[in-house]
Amino acid sequence: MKKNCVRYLILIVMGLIILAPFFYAVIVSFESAEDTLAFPPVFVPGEIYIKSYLEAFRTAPLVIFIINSFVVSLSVTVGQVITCSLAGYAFAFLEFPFKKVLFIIFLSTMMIPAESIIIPNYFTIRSLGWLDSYQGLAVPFMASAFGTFLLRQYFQTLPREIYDAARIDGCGRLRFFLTMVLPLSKPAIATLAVYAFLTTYNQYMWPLLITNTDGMRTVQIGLAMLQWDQGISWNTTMAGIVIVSLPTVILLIAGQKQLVKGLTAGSVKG
Amino acid sequence: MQKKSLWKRIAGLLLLGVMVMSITGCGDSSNEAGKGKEPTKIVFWYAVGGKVGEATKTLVKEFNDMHPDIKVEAVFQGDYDSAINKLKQSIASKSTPNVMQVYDIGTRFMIDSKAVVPVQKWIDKENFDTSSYEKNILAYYTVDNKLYSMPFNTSTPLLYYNKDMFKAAGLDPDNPPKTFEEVAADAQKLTQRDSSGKVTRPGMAMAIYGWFFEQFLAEQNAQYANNGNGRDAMATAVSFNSPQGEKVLNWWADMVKNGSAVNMGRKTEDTMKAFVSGQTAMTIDSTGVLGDIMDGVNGKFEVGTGFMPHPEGSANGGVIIGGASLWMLSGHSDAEEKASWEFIKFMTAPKQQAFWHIKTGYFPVTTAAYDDDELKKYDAKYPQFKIAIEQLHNTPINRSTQGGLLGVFTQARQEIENAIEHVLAGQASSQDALQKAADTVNDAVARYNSSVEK
Amino acid sequence: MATINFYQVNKEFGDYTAVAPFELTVKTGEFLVLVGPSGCGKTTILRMLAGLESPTKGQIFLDGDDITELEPKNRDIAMVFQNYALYPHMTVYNNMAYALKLRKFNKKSIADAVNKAAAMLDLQDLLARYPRQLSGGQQQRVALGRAIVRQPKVFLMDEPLSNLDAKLRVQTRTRLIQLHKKLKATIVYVTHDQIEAMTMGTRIVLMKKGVIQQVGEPIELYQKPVNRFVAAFMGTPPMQFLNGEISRKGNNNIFQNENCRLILQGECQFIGRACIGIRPEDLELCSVEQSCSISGVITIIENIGAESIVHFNVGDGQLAMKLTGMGTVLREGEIITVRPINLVHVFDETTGNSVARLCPLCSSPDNH
Amino acid sequence: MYLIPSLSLFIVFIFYPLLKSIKLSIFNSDLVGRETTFAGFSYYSEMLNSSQFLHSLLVTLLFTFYTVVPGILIALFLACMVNSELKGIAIFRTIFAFPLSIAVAGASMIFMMLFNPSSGVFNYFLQLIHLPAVFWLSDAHWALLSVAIISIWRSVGFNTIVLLSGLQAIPEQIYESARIDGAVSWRQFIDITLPLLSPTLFFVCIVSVINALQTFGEINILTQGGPMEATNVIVYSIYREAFFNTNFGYASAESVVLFLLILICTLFEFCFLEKKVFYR
Repeated sequence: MKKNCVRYLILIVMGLIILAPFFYAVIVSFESAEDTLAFPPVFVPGEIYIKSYLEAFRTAPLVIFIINSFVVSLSVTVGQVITCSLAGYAFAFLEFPFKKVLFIIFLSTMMIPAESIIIPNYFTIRSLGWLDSYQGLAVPFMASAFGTFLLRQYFQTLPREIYDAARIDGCGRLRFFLTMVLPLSKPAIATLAVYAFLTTYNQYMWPLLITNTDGMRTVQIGLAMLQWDQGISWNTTMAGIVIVSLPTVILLIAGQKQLVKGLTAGSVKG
Repeated sequence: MQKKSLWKRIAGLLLLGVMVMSITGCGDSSNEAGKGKEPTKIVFWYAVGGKVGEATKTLVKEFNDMHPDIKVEAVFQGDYDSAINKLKQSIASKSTPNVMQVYDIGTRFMIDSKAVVPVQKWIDKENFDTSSYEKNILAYYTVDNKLYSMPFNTSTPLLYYNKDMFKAAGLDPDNPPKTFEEVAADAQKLTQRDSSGKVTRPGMAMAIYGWFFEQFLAEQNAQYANNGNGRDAMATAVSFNSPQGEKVLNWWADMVKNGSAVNMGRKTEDTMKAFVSGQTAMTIDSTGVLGDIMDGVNGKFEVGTGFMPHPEGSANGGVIIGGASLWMLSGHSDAEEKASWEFIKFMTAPKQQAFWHIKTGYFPVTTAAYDDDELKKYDAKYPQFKIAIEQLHNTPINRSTQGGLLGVFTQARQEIENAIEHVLAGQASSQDALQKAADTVNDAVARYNSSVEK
Repeated sequence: MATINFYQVNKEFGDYTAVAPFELTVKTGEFLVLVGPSGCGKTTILRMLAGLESPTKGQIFLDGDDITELEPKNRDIAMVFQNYALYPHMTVYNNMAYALKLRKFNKKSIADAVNKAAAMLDLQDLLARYPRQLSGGQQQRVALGRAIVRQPKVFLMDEPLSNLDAKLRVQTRTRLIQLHKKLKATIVYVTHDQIEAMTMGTRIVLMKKGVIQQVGEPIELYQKPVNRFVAAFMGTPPMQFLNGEISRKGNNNIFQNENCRLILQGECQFIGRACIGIRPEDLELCSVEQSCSISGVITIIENIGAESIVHFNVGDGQLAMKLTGMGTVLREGEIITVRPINLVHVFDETTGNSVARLCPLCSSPDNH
Repeated sequence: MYLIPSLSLFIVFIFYPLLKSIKLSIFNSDLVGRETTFAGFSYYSEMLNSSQFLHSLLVTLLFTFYTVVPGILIALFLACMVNSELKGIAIFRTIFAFPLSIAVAGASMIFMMLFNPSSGVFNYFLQLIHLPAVFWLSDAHWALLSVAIISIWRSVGFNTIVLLSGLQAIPEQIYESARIDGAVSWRQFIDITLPLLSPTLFFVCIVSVINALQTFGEINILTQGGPMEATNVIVYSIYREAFFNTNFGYASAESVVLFLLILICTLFEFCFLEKKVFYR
């Protein structure tokens, strides 16, 4: 029992350390400009000051941005689930020439710095006429080496015999994929989905580059707009961060269990 | 058989996906439909967010309301750097905006990009009277006797000081230091130390900002680059590695060394916060943040402003204006160009500039704005701003105060900041650091010039 | 009707030969057991038959049709896997119905087939459950049921009992034998357990390192092993061997080494270094040394109730003897004297091939 | 066939641009990045001879070291802590995963506030324990570490989740058998947990290294490579050369080198570490 107490204590302390920055951001977002500049820092705002939130919403059309971010992130998530599960399936179950080479090529895409290919990509998107559109924001990210890798690892843990059994039962490859692999891999797919969503939601450079109107902008650019105001006080910026982070925080809390399960199941033998 | 039906289902799904995408994707284009007496649509890229962005949007809206035949679509493009990068992409893909806000040091690049229409073209065409515009401000954006872009948001640096602390230190709160030497002496007096001699409150906090260095050069009537600061001909080398440049760095480093000034890094926000929260007595910052500082201080102490200091004995110097101007991009129809010009005129007209000044703290670019009643009220409220105007008007127009033109100014500024950091950290002498920076920048200048000539 | 012919089938993985070229015919209604130690290639044969692997060379015929390149689903076979390979996300019912669904059977006939199979396997109460809610034995039955529902020409079973506990294994063995009788189906069954092979198989294929050693009815393999490997593999406790020399003396054959000398009756062409094999049940105690007796030091006595197995050393060789009845007066460390009865198998020491099956001849008068 | 969607996307949006980068790196370019004249390998030789590039390389490696090692150690510790069936443990798992949900920009701005030299919380705490204030981002000795702190904070969530999943995959019986064999808890950790966790650790290692080598957001927002180039990692240098210094060829050459660097690191990890990884 004493051991548990110690463990709880450590957990609580570590938890607080990890949460502290964001908690503080929440506090500051409710402080008046004066409080945010005070030294020593104010940890309990004298009064709840919500003007920063109004200001944040006024400075950037955050609601539109959030909707955009959701549309884009969801499309990317769905796209990645489709492409990655297909590719992962091929790498895990099928035999074809150059499989190993192709797999290494897939993995190597993880290593290409995004900044170094952003300009050619911009031209590709422009020549497709996809500037300032959801397609332009989403399509380039619909394939992911990480996702493919993750799903392949998971698929490999599915008992090989199931594949054999299904083939004998008369199941084609595609049908096996749809009726067996996908339902059996829900945790891993959920993991990929959460991960894909979070990363897309947090993109900055790309949306900035290819969008031209507020109607297409995503939340991270909203943050950049708010950053201008930090000149004198933190509260508006922090309010913006809190608003923008809210959807992902909720998603994480909802998806965390799946996330652990998905990654865990990936290494436990079915 | 079975396989086929499955395929059909998949194809159906995919089709559905595409449809959903195209529907959502096209959602916004619907309001563009319907031709006929459509207003001329022009695109305006701006690069200021927050409160300044708000004011910009308000002005654009006002313009659209007043000009039913023109529709300006204002698009925020991130900060100045992001915006100019975006412009580079759009030039290469021939999808430039009609009007764009570009920062001061992007001037050379804009000209060299060959993608702009000098506003001079329309000034000449309409015989537009620019006499009411601030001479010093126009001077910056005038290259080869052509006004390339219309100044829009303009600022200069100021010395901000805490009058209460001045009083407490036995200094005259109405007589801020004017020279490097005075600043150093006053900073020393304003610095508080604890019993062990550790500094608890430095007298001065100055961000490592290349712009300040440029100002200090201009204050000494020294040029940043050769060929008349790059204004007589394309600059082929920088000239900031001069005795004047060293003087600036030495003065700065000495103060940091003896503890009377603090190095808080490159961000002016940090020094401003230190000043506002009473952790330093003096700072240098843009006129553009005067409003913010007054709001932040909120009467806790009295804020004083003073001219940018200069070394004793230097003459004929002054401040260089900073900020951004409005550029017209080429490759658009005459109607659009005309509309753009109307928009630019509107944005820099006295009434709008007065509003702009009140909302943002930037200078009105036109002296006519000072007749505005609202502005008068505002300046009465913030007498500190008068100093800024005085400083501007006291500045003689010469090659030094016009500011340097350099295609690689961003890089140069960064190299300077790097050099300052080295000197303040005591890792290099002023001379060596500046020389090294100059060498790097000169290489870049050579490369830039060669890529422009082609 | 389901006859399977393997024609010159072999399988290589890279330069490793999993199955050497072989020919084999599986007759209709046969319960053919492929048996052998792990890595002998038996599973590979099964998988080739199922279509999960394709042979490197050769052809496989089912009822005269070449099915070598056919997709598994088109072969009309069903397979039961070692770990059952149940679909974890489907109920028992759906597991069993799946193959029929894919074959577009109507709902009613699927339900009929599943219920019939479920009844046969006592699975009626479990149809709505998921595999994870079942015990190992139940899962095994579901796997069987899944195969039965299909009414395939051939059942393939890959060590289906090896994940069950001993008791259940015996029960299921019986069940399988009954099923085979009831369904009159052709079954190809892979196991490494010779008891399963002996008890269930109508014919046995014994393999070693990708090569078929012997094909025949269980009793044939037991009584007439073609080589030392087969002899040692079939039967528990296994046959034991002594090395020595075979010579001829009159009509009799003499087997001799430093520790014993046996006179053996019967025809034997072989002379020279040999190895004799005696099954533990073909030895009996004898009180005195006789012309055909063998003596050795008891090392271990395994007492399993109804019988006990006595292991003893003869020089550097080892023999075992089965004694019926409870307990024994023998003690470990004692010297034991035994004599062979019934059969003594003689193998060429170098090739290991069977060269003769001889009867021991005992000269002693107290021979009963 | 199943690879077509992924592969086509990769080709269009990754390989084609990569080739383009390589092409750019051997051409001179104009102000807006269009290739003009052939430059051969001059950019490469210029780069390899430049002390600034070598400095960047060093900074990048240092930064990778600063973030990967503590990041994984902390995550390992946290994962061990939450790998139990204690009541309410799910809450802690969520808490530890929390930083995953904060965007780079958001996290950087929050830390910018915490690091603030005059009113920042960190310096306040230092003052409370009577330590001198630190100029987290403007002192060349601290800046890289400060940025690393944010990176660690941001990556710890993901690493913890992944490691936790690895820990949960280790069968309880193995621990029981180790206990019977007389292994005390830290011995168990060294002898059982680490080897059995090695595939997961390996994965985390690779992903962390790749991420560390590509860190950009924090640096762009907080330090812009300064002070005194102390945080000028290669990715940032690429960005600066390409977007500010209109030196596309040089930037492309740098990104090709970075790509090779990551490739080598990964291959190295694959070849060298994988041998030591215990696979079930």
